Amino acid sequence: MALTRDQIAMRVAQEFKDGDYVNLGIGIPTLAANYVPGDISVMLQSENGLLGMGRYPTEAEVDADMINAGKETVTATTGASIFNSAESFAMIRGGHVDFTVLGAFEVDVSGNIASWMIPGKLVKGMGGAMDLVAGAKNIIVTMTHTDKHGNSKLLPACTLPLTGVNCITRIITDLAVLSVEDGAFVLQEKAPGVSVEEIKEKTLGKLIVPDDVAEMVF
Amino acid sequence: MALTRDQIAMRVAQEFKDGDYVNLGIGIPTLAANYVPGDISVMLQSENGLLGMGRYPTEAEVDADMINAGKETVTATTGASIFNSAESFAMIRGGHVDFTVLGAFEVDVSGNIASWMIPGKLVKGMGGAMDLVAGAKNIIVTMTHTDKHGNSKLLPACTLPLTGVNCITRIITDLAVLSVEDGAFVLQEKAPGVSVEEIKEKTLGKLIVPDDVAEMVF
Amino acid sequence: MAGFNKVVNTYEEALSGLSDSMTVIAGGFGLCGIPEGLIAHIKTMGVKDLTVVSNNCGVDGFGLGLLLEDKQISKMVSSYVGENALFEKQLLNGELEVELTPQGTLAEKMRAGGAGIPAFYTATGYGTPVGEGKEVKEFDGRPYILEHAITGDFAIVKAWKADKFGNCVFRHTAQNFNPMAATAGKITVVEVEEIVEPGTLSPSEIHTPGIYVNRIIKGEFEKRIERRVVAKEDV
Amino acid sequence: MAGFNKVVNTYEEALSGLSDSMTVIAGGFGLCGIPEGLIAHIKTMGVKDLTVVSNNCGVDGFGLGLLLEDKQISKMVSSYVGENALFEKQLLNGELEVELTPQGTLAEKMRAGGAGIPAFYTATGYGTPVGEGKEVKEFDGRPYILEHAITGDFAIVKAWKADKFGNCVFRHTAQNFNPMAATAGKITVVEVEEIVEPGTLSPSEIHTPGIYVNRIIKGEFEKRIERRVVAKEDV
Repeated sequence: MALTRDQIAMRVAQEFKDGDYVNLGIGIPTLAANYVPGDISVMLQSENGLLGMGRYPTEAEVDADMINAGKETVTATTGASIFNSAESFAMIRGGHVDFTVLGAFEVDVSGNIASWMIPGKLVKGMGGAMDLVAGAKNIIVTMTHTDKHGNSKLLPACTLPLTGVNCITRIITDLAVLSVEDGAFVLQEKAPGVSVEEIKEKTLGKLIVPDDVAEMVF
Repeated sequence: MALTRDQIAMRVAQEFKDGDYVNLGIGIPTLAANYVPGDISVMLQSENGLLGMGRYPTEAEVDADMINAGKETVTATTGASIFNSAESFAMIRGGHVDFTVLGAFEVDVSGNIASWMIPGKLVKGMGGAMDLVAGAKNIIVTMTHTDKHGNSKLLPACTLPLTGVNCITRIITDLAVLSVEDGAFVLQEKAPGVSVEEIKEKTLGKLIVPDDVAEMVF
Repeated sequence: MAGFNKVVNTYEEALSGLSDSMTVIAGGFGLCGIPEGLIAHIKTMGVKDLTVVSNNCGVDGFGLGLLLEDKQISKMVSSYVGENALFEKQLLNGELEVELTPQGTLAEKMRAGGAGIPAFYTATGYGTPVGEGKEVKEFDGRPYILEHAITGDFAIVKAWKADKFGNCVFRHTAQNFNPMAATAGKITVVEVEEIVEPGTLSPSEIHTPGIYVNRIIKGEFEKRIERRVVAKEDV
Repeated sequence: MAGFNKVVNTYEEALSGLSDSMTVIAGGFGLCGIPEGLIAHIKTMGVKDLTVVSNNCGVDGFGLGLLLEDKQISKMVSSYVGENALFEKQLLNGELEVELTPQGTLAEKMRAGGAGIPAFYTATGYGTPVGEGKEVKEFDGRPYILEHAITGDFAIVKAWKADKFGNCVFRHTAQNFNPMAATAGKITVVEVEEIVEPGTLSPSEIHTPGIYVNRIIKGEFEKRIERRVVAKEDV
């Protein structure tokens, strides 16, 4: 069975280590914050200038001056710091953020990612995504393995305009965990009940399947 | 009569306008702070990270964490701000400081300045001088017109390694105020009792002497 | 210290000198930390053909979105402009040009503009449409693109408190692009919630030193919230 | 938040991993805001052939001057090194190399190193010995030189207060190069006057966010004054 959005987020959260600084994109990545294991802590970086992003506020706590990169009202955790946008991206570009988790339209075997622009559709902008993929030490792409028409989103080469090149090393989809190594996707784990055959079928880029592929454990 | 150090500083202080941000180098430039006219105020920038440098501290006020760019103990004025070295030089390099006043070994008719290095002598370093001459909107060089051997310090071309190029527009010496324009020194004012002939004699670079040269007024 | 008192009393004074075809750099992220009154006054002034540099372009009817209503903006330099139907329309009509710039590059371009750094290298955008036509150089085997600084004829900034000398502090995440914008304007105008006496703000806690600020005006702020999200459960 | 507690109890732990031929970036301006205990421990460790990046090199017998006594430094990157007889001697002997770097360029190189900017253009030093051999490019008709970022294997920093997560504040002009140094070390060690609980420091007043800091140690500081100047008259 393909994973739900929450299950993907749950699997993402397993990647984090105690003490990691993490930037979570909008959508599934944001959900990962709900599944951080109880015995570790991570600190969330929001690229509008907040390190130590907390939960949503209560009605009483709502403050127009306290928002996240998705422009939602938020709170700050104990020990948070707040700074300007140049400092925020110095942190990101300089490789100080341990993990960036973001969605994508496509990724390819060279570690390229396309996530911000579909020609012919109105372009809203890349926001901080290009800085994040150029800067973070580890990037995890979360997405469904195929688009709504059933087309693979794991390609030999991205067809859409890129967000970044040679930067994606790990992908977590509704079907599998894959790494990107030496011009191929390498299957690391499969979702419970999903066959290697289905993953092969839905992966258009070169796929390496080790002899023994573990099933995800939740 | 050639001006004393304090008189040079007094003449420098006449250049300031109310509301100017000023960086004063070590030596005569620092003295200028004592002669700012009573009806105007200037704010002193110290490049180690202090805007609003005040007087020296009393014994009770001395604080090792409060120094100026000359590493002297100092105080901050009301309304001062304190920041890091990158911010301090962003301010300087970005042209936000209205005036820089500094000494020099030599200046030339192209507006070049040599102030930090004498080959064969031990080189201590340029500190912030190269940033200051590259960044300030107006630079005033203060120096004696000649060195201790009587050699002119206002040259057709500097002979010592440069601190900056094409940056000096105004020079105040013990004999005269001069501007640098289109490849020549232009005599603007002479010190009281100093003859145009003496200034001509002691200026090796091309000197333009207008018909009417005012005497400095203190 | 009369020469350092930068307080003005009217928006007319605050924006005096702003005219057609100028470049305006604006602080703010979404609707958070935007100079509401200054933007509204630019609408009143009716200046046209502006290039506006700001991470976003407000929403329909609020913030920089107001300046779209009378087509005062001819070009936006932004990282994300997705919150605005009028923006879309003018963009599709060709009435509005947009230069999409990665958020971190945009922040750094403003900082560089204020700091006298004409250009810098970044890996951000290399190999993407953002990198097209830009100089590429390798450092330690990795390719980077050359990005140029941005400066503006005016910078409009929103601060929490400023003293009369222009020393500013920002509140929470309303800081965002404001400190960089403040450094990058030929004339920098700051609209604040509160004007205080010099000496009130601790020197080491000042976010924007007064040297960057030319004019200060006390504003009234609606502080509209773009996405009000409230905790679902008890916390 | 165990994973974010960066406090160590000994200088051995604080500098664990520092070895011969490494590059160390040090905060401080003159003797103001220098990590006294960390420097003293580097002397005790006896590591050699260090490249030290710091605006100055201390004085004879104090600060970075201590590391000259056993010839532990092979190269200094500084803007001004004039306070030190031993330095002079080793320089003239050829035992020590010095790369003189304009103060603002030095600060910006450290910032760039921490911010993932491999190089930037500046007018500072163009046409002088500093510009020799460097790439020149014109922007708006003015020539600029390309300067490269600096990063270090270690950064040693002196802060006033830090919370256990590494959020730091600096006191008065002891801030100087410390925040930039903190961003530019692969391992950044901060020696502080006081360690406080997270939440004690106001989030918007933090000078160095904890993300840059790997280890924190509580130090004892002599805070030697280089030029004690006292007001002559009554003030």
